[in-house]
Amino acid sequence: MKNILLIGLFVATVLCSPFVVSPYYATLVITMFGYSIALMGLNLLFGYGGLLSLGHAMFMAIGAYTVGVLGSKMGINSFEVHLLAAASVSGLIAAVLGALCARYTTIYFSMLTLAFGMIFHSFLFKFYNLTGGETGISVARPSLFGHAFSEISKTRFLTGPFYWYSLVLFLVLFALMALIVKSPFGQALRAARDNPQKTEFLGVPVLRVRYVAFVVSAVYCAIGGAILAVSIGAADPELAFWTQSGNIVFILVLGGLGQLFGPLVGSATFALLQDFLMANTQYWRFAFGALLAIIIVVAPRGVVGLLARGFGGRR
Amino acid sequence: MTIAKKIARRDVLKGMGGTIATMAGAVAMPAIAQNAPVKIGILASRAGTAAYIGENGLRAAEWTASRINATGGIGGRKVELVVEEETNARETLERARRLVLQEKVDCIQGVYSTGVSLPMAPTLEDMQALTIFWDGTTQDGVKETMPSPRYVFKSTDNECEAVMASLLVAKHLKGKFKRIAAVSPDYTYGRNVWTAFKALNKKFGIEAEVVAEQWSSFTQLDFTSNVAALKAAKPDLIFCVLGNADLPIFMRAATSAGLTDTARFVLVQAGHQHGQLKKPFTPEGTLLCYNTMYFARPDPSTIQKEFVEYYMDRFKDYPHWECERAYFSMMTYKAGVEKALAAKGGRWPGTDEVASSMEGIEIESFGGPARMRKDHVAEEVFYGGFASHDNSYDVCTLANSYSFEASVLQKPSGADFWKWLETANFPV
Amino acid sequence: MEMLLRARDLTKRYGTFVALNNVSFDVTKGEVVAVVGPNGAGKTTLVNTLAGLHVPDAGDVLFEGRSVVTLPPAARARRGLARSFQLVSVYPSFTVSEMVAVGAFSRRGRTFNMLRPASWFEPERSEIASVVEAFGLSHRLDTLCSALSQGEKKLADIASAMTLRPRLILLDEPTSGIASSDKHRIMERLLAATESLGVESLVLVEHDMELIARYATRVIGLRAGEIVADLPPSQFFGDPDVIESIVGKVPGHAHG
Amino acid sequence: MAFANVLFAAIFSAAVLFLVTAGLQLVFGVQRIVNLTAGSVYALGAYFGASAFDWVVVRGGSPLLLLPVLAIAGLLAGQIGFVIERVLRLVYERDEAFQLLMTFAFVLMLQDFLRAIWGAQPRIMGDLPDVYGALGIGEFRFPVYNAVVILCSLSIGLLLWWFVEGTRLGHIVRATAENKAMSEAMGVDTKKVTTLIFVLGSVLGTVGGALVIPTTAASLEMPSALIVEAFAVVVIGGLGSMRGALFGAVIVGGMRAIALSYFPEMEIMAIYLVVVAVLFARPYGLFGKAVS
Repeated sequence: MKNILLIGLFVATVLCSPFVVSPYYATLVITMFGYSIALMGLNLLFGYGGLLSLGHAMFMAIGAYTVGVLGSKMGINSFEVHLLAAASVSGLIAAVLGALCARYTTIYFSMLTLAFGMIFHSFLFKFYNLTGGETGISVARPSLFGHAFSEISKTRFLTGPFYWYSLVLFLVLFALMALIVKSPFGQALRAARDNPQKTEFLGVPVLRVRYVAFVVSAVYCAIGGAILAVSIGAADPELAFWTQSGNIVFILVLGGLGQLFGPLVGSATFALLQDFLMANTQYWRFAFGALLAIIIVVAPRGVVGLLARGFGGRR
Repeated sequence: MTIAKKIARRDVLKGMGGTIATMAGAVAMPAIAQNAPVKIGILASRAGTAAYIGENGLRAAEWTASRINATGGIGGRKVELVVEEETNARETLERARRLVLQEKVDCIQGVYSTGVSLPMAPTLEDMQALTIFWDGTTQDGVKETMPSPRYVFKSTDNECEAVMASLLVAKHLKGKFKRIAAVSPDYTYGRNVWTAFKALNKKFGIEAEVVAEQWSSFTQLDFTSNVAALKAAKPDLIFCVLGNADLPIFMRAATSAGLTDTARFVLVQAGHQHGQLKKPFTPEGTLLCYNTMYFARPDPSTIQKEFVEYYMDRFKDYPHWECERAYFSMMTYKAGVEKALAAKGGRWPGTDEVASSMEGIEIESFGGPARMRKDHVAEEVFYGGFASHDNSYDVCTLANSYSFEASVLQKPSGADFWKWLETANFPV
Repeated sequence: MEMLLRARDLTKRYGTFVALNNVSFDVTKGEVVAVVGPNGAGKTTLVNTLAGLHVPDAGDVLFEGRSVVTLPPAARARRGLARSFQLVSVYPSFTVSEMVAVGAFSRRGRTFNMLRPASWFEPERSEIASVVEAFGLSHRLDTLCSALSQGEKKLADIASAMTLRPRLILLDEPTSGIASSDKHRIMERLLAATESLGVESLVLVEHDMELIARYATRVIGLRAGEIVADLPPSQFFGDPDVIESIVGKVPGHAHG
Repeated sequence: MAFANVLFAAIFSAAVLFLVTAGLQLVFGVQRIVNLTAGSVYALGAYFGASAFDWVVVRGGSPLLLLPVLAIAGLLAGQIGFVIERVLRLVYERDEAFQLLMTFAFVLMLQDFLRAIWGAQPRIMGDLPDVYGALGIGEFRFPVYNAVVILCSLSIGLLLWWFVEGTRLGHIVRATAENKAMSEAMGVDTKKVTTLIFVLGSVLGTVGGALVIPTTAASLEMPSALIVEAFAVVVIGGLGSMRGALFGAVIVGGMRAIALSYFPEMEIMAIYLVVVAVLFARPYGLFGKAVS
């Protein structure tokens, strides 16, 4: 029962936010959608699959750069094409890297994904006539279902049509992830996390299950990255640096690892918290570091866990 | 607690209040009362490679604001700074949106890295936010990336330092070198600047063979291998575009290995690290480009003299040229507002009016006369010269400081950089 | 009698240590084969090799007439050759029905079905119910595995392999860690359940001689990786030389 | 003769890389924790060493005291290992990912900590490029201090090898690494051992940073940049093995020197390509043990 209440409450607040909240906070909601979608992918891999990747910011960067390259370099500006391209390019690269990484677990998996992330980061610098090098690439405003909305300003575009587009995209992907997590595949993935050997002997090809989770998480991250790129209007190599991968893991743990609402609550909490902290102290990174340490020790199930406990959920 | 922080904190609280007001959506913005402060949003980086540069810009902006307020403010209204941090493109754009939509600032000034300024410009233009970038704009390397902006004003062109370096080399070192080498971080600016240097050498009839090219990663901390490879190539002139902590590291390694005895160094971004180029590893005769402010200029303008004394006394450090950019931005805005104010007989001008009155405006900056071109590109005076050790500091200063008007070093608006290099007649 | 599992000249070495040395034996339908021997005799290595965890250095494993020695454990499990573990292994965060469901889905090749909640699959739900019922755990269907008693965990662990509809199951000390008074009860429950769920034969690694004598149809003695005896329990226990060859000197141990 | 310069430079950068990774390897070898703060701790050692030396010189100490002052400064700064381990201990029982994440939390905290105390400007020990002078024959010339760093790095390596292989405490440490439960059963206070090892790992980092600061500059990007280089060395050499750290450092140091001299264009990518190549050949690195 509590879950449905939580969902209803969230959807309501988000739906009416562009009317109530000042335009600035409305744009923050777009960033929240971008991160939530990306984090749903990461949550599948790390939360449900138990594999901590320190390179997944790479796939968000792939999403952002695909939109940038298609938009600015090839003149294609339909956002549907961008999303499709971002998802397939990211899926393709994940299909290759996944084959290498899925064999490893725990520490080696994290280190390997970090190494691949950094290879991609130096690739973005190196081939600058494609990627624009250190200045990155600009991301023009795409057309939604063929409609360019050029008559309205970018801020109104973001808080208007693009906002609804991102909300619907988020809800669709959220429903899809809710299914995946509850599906036989989701159970097999969780089983592989808890006891890989036993799961293998129950007829589940553990490596292949992890491989599929890796590819699905990369596709989600790319879509999240694409939405962020449109909101920012740019994609730069910093998106793929390893500390960014560390940050998105932090946001997920903040929200609630292995919880369906973890990504969403994490992104919202992070967006508001960062805004507040950045306005009040120049040492906001220290505050985030301390918060991450506290959350890991005190609330391993993150803010969602705290909320559940708050509403008398199981301890 | 610097002024900025106090200002930032008080504003945030009011900002919070502002949100609630807009949330209620009831209260229309009151007519701008004559005594309400002029709010200027500052975007300055505080961490990573640009932290030192952002810090300098912020200190200069604070000093300029307090100086303006001491002389009656802008059109009688006090100047108030709202400081936000420039980090990466996403976060900085969010901070800029917050300044415009929440804090309702009258003008945004700041930003150093091209990775942040170029993506932000279209959005700021779209939000009709009057913005003056300190740095990192105009061309992305060579091609125009912000054609005919209305509200965004750009800094001087990145390539001016490199063109100045080439002119100084052609003028003073022609015939003294035959084997050139390049050391630069692997990014578009570095590659363009190296190509421009070779092109200008050809233009001035300097025959020089390229013996080595090295493209380092941005955060490289160990240059012993680079120096060893360079020594093997035996260059007699090294064109160095390093600009972060890697520059002093490279110079130290070069001096220890004796490379500085056999080759002359041209430091295109010396201005970035001039406080780090200590005498023991920056030999006399090294070509240093200081960008738009050389703190030890022999006969400085009164304004620069006053600022440098304030800065060195207060922070015990040598001011970076970003201070001049911050001062220039603040004064250009002040001049623009006052010109529009006079034109409207004392009524406060709107953003459009201030923007158009700023086009073509001239002010006296640290480095001398400076102006904002009609196409929103700034023009200031650049300084460079050959290092000398006879001064009372522990860093180098210039034996004789040469200055160049930006108009000489900068391509006219709309021109193609490479064609301009060939056709322009430079004062050599 | 149709031959279900055949081990032929299985050899497994770890460096110089020979864990299995040319081990060959058949298991036909209906048999309950007990594998006995001192620690280090190679019992667990044998089970792991049959189940596919180790690839033997030589020899072959045939199941239902076809060689499976190259198949990974998951593939052998899906073909009906299941196993349980010496140490109880359950999924703490799963309920009993969720754990038992994993095998059910993998057998039907539904592991990679992502778009329908597991609880909507009707055929699997009834199958899980029947398996759990056979193991007497129906009242624990929706309890978290971590909340089960040690005995219940043991049964749930073996039950989770049952949804694979195995024809043969390799049990590695199924009653270890269980109080001796409960051993028989658990053993009976186990044999009744496997019987009712279509398991045709069992291979049992066990130390408890009483259990072997009572339930096994055949006893294989392993010593230093080699088979030293392959007799029905009555003959096996009747012959002191055989016992001595497996466990070494037996001080005055008379055994009826 | 020029080749001698390239060779010396390769050895020097290998020595520096070994100092960066030694602490990381030790902590992983014993506790199976990847300590992301290895870079931040190294930078702390560098900053602290520079300030300590300035403090000594201001009080009239002769610059020749450079090496001892830096070594002591490194030892002092390394005590931060106690603070980190004290918090890390709270998650020892948890899944490995959370221990890794906890060290990431400290990376964030240390980033602002360094900036708060030492400010944003890169810190360089300016006026003594050759306090111990330079040596060389003809073309081949090198600063003595660089040679000192190479010797220090080697001696630290030997000291570590002797400590782990030769001493009684070393046996206990290896036993704890091999099987924590069994060591506890034999009366080993594994809590103390893990604390000791973690602090020793941090001290290795800070001493390394302090020793190398005269040849480089301490800057705020040092922590995140060093982690990338350390991971390349560790992935090549094999996680957890000291020999792996040594060989990994030599390979990466050598690769960079060769790449710079003969095909500079590929310098940045060269190291990563070696990392991927090694992973194909030996998944757990040259000397890594396959993890069960």
